[in-house]
Amino acid sequence: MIELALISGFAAASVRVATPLLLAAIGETITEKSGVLNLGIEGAMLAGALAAAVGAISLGPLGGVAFAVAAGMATSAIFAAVAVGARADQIITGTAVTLGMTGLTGLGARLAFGDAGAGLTIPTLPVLPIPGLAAIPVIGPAFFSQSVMSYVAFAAIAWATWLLFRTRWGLEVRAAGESAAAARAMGVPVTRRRVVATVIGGAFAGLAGATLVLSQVGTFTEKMTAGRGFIAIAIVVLGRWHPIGAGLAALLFGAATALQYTFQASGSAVPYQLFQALPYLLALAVLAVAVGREKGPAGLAK
Amino acid sequence: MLTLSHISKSFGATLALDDVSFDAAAGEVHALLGENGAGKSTLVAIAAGRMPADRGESRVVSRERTPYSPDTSDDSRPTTRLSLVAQHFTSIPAFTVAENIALAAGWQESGKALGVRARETIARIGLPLDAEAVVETLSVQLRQRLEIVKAMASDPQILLLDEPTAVLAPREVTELLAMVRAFAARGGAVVFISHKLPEVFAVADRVTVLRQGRVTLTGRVAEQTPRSLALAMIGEAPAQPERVAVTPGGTRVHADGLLLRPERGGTPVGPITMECMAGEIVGIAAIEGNGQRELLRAMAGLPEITRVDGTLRVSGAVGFVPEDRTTEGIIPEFSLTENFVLGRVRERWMDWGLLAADCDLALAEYDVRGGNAASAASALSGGNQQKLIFARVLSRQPDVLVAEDPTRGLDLHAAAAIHARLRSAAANGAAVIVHSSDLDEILDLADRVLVMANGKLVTVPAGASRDVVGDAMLGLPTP
Amino acid sequence: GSETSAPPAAFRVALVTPGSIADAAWNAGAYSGLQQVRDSLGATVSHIEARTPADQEEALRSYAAEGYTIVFGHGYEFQQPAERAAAEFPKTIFVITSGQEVVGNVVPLIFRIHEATYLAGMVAGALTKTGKIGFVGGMELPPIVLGYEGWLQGARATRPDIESRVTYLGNFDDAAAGKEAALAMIRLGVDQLHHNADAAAIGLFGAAKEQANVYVYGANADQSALAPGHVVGSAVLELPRALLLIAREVQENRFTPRVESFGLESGVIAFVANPELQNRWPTGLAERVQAARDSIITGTLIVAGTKTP
Amino acid sequence: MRLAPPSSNSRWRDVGVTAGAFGLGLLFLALFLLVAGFDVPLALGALWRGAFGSWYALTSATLVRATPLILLGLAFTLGSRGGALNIGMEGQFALGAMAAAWMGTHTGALPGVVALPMVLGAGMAAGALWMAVPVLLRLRFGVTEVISTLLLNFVAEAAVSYAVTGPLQEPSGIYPQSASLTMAARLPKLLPMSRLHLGLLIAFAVAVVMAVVLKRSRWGFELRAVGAGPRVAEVSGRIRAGRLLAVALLISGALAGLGGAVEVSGVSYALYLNLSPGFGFTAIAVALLGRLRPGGVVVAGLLFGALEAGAGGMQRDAAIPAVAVQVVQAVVILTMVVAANSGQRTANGND
Ligand SMILES: Nc1ncnc2c1ncn2[C@@H]1O[C@H](COP(=O)(O)OP(=O)(O)OP(=O)(O)O)[C@@H](O)[C@H]1O
Ligand SMILES: Nc1ncnc2c1ncn2[C@@H]1O[C@H](COP(=O)(O)OP(=O)(O)OP(=O)(O)O)[C@@H](O)[C@H]1O
Ligand SMILES: [Mg+2]
Ligand SMILES: [Mg+2]
Repeated sequence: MIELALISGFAAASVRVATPLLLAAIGETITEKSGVLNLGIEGAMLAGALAAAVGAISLGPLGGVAFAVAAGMATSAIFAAVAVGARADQIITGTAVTLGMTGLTGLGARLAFGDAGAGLTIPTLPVLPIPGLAAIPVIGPAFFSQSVMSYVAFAAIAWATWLLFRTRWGLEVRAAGESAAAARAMGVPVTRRRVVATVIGGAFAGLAGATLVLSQVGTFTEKMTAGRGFIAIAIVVLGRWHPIGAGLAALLFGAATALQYTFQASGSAVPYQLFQALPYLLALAVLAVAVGREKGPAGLAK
Repeated sequence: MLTLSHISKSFGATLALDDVSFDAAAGEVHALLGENGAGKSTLVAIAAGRMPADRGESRVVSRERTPYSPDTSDDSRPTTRLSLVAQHFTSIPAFTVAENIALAAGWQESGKALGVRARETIARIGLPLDAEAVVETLSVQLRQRLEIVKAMASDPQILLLDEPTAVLAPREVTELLAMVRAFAARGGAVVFISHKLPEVFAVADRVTVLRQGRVTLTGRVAEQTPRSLALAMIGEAPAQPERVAVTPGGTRVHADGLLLRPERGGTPVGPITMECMAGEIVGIAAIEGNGQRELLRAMAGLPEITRVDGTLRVSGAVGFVPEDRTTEGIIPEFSLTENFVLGRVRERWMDWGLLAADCDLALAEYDVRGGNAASAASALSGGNQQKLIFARVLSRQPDVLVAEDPTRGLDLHAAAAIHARLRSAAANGAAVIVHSSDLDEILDLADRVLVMANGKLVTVPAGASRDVVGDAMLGLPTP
Repeated sequence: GSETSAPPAAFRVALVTPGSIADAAWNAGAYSGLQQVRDSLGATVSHIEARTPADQEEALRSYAAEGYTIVFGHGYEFQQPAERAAAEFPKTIFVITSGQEVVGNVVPLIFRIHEATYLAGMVAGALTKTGKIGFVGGMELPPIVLGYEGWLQGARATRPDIESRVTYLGNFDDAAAGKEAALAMIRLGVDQLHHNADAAAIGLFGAAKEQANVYVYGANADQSALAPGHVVGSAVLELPRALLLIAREVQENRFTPRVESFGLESGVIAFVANPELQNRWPTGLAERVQAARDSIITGTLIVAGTKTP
Repeated sequence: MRLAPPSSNSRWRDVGVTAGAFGLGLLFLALFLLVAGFDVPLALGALWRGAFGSWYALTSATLVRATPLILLGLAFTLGSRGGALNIGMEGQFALGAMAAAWMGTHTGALPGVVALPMVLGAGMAAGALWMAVPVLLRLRFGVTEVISTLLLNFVAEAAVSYAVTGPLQEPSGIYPQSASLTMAARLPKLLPMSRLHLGLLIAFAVAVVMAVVLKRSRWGFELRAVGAGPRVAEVSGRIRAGRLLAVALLISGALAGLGGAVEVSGVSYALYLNLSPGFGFTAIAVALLGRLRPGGVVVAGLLFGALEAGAGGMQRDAAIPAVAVQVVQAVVILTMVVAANSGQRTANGND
């Protein structure tokens, strides 16, 4: 029984850790499908996190979510203006946007909450067990007893798959990502599609930031995304540029991370740094074995 | 239906079109001829609204006489539909045929519904294609066919075809020309661009010739001769150098029971048994995807081709001219010198001054025009890029020269220059193996013709007729 | 002997922190100390954040070159850069918090935080139902390890068979990671949690808030408000007081280079119990803690880490 | 993903574009500070003083910071010219630093002429070895180096953390850092009263060598060909692109490792947890703004060194918080990249 409780707890932790990564990775999948590599999603996540905290304090948790989406979109719009509009190098632009947002959110947090930080007084999103399903052993706690943001993330997998592969808009976005010239020749407004895909990616990054604040930590702290945006980019590759793949890769990463906390806390002779490196080593192994020569959109970052 | 009046267009210093007027009427096929760079593609791009003209007016008039300006907004979308098959493919290689058609035709369907509509449309147009096939797995012919299907899918009334036959086999050309005639017969207007005069005579009602951006001739095809068109295009017909009879020397290439693993997997190519002597031009006639690529690349020693079985002996230095100059032959942003020395330098350090001087000499010798040793290769026209590749390969005096489709997309002049180079290479003692998608070129050029079909060499009797060779290429039994 | 020159016309004090001053703990405390130095002593102050050894040494040198009277290097890692810089700038006093030794004008401030965490550990050992306690550290830095060792020794003092778990996050920013680390411990039966992970530790408090019967012990500041009903007490480090003390001595020209070590006796280090939860303490615990505190202050009980410098 | 390699004959225009972009960046910076409510003249003055205001600022702040940026920028440049993106310089830097710290504490009584090459060599070897993993993954499994090198950064961070609390920890076993390098294993100072060390000249030397190799050697030419047209290089140039690129990437890793070794041997004298403030990422911007030319990388590296030194000055003398400084740097980089890009495009005359 104790074993089962441990496994259930571990499974729930895996999904919880995976949720922000998954949201960001789905957004980035849409962005990359349009041919844009946005390293600025780390910054968009941070902006979303701060906006979620500010919004939740004044308007409640749902207000926080709305603020976060808007902040993520605004951050990505800056990126899109520079990297897509002015066609500046995407890698530098993304790095700079993340750097700038790290600073801006730091400044903003001090303005909003003072030097002491926000505390844990922000209204948060509760865990919403789904009646019936939540009672299933292991699966229930993992997938049906999570915060609403996890359900949003699951739904986003289906929605993004539909959007990319079942709509005209998705077809045009994917064409823009494969070959801007060919897409243009076939009448696709490439720049517009890329900008919108990037801004949608930003909205998801904002949601990811909101998840950290509103359904995990309950407050904003500087740099609290701690590199999750970059992990999300790796997850997009691991997921072979498909929302379902991103879902699996995010779960893998979430499980590896949850595992590392469990291992560390279990106390062993193995240096804990090995556990810290575990998710990344696992990702490399999966890349080698399962992804390999899979290439992304042919026009990515061009 | 389509009227272009007094169009001028320049790119920087180049005047691509100079006061050109052109029209195509319903029910008519109007051929557009001209040398490389004459302005044909520019003209149809302007007609299709892909590019603005500097001066002049482009009008598409339907039978209801609705005025059309290419860049009008959606609400004044013309009731007359116009489709362009551009010279360079505009399909997305990673997409399926159906997705490409949907993209070009503006369809909203996806999934099963898309597959159904695509299959119906393909059937209606009458150019068979597998709707679910991913484009990058298709042969060049099928990709060209897809371009045409894409254009036809939106049920156009005006069809602009920019060199649609450049990569097709004779039988496919015939099919396409028949489709074009049928389209015109249904009341459509066609603009047809080609470098191949017989096609023009076979399909067109009227012909317009451009030369350096100006119209030098417009008239009924029936009133023209190949010579009159050539004169209008280039001022004079290119001189065909005399065939010098060469006595073949020793064996340079020897293949026996050769089995090769294809680049994309599948059943091995072969077994192939053949040889080629010094001083001889062996022509390989084949349709794209029948194993000639593997054979030629194996002879050229490219590492991606692996031998499964049999022997292949190639003696001496090999020169190789790849079929696609833009992806395998030339680095556009590199200078002519840098492109010229690719694969030539053996010294550890480069003396660029000396190399540039070598390059300049070779540019003169091989008549490469449009730039000097320091200019970027992207500044050269396709024909001149091809000449540069020949300069690189031949100035090393290879013992064996392997050339894949060396005149694809080139005009008469440029093609004649390349032919002369191939002949003189043979005359200088090289064993020359050349493949072409243009059967006439092979028949004209080669001392010996070998046909490849389904990965095997098919022997055709010496002096076989064009039709016999063409059928062999399609894998049909030879008499 | 005192080599310090007469107080210069402008009394200027600088602080170099190894991380953001919005970390609600280590760096925030020092920054607040700097502000108090400005407000109480009328000093001209300046602050810079320097994360790498290269930047840290340069920051120390730049302040010294500009003639600052005191430069606080906030962390053990400033000791060696300060020693290198001090040789060239003898007029500036380099104060290294958690430093090691006096070298010329480089003086360390040593915080015996483990004396406070010992007391926290005692309470945890007495309160745990499961016999399992946990500690989450940002990185494996000396003051953090020392704090952990005090905590463990204290817990052993009240419950010898205690089972203890440690997790290092690898950073001080990732509050979500702090929460997951805490939850993983809770799943393994831990019901008393302590930390030294600055902002990342906020996640611990969040985790405790969601679980009945899980209690947290704050670090560096009185963190009782972070999870009402779940914070038993805090091992407090009054950095402002320490900074102010040194700065005042220098201003009043009575500073002598020495190893200044702050323990429970100084008031800079303290264990502050949360009165709201004190009703849960078993009878006699408060007295035992008080007695241990007294013994530590009088020196009859010495709390030392395995790696105490 | 391939970066556009520079076209030839545009060096002076590039310099102009970069300089203009930098100026424009400063203009935007002033605007931002104004909007954020800071004292603009004071801040800009502090920026200038922090970077160039004194001999000390120039040599000890600007040039010391520029050194690793130049070395890592060159590392990125080499890979990029061959068409491979080394996003893992942060990790190679860390491994180089680790190896240098190990070697530099084990050279015993060896004199500097022997010890220094051993220290720097160890750093290069470690950087190359760390890069060997992505190279193998790419050659053997086709894994793109962009992601593998990125992931390895996190692993390297854990490795350093292990080293400084385990095998490389200083003898007392208390501090998470290595022992200090022997005096002989430290890079000599170039000037008295300054932290400027021989590493800057090493970086310059690497730039010169790289410029010559790229331009004049067959290997450099082949590498550029692989970067500009991998298929052309293989088919028409008979170049074994995979092998050539593997070598280039290993050298790139070695240079990033050298950056780490130089930082340990010239500045920190020991291995620490936070040795790099993100040099590996800033250097990408340095390399790209230097238009992937060794000379350009040197200039861009110096500009970025000055920007970071000046940022310190703004915190110190104008009380601009570190978070605002990050915004400032982002604004400058974004302006530069937009300006450099549009400058490049107008010069090329298309769109
Ligand atoms: N995007 C472009 N930018 C600048 N110049 C261009 C561009 N595209 C084409 N050109 C110019 O077009 C000329 C050649 O174009 P193209 O490759 O179509 O040759 P062509 O006219 O078809 O002749 P050829 O038969 O020899 O292929 C070159 O001189 C080149 O400078
Ligand atoms: N995008 C461009 N930029 C600059 N010059 C161009 C561009 N496109 C075409 N040109 C120039 O315009 C002229 C006409 O080119 P165009 O492509 O229309 O020739 P074409 O008749 O179609 O040749 P081909 O038979 O080779 O297809 C060429 O000389 C070419 O140099
Ligand atoms: Mg054309
Ligand atoms: Mg052409």
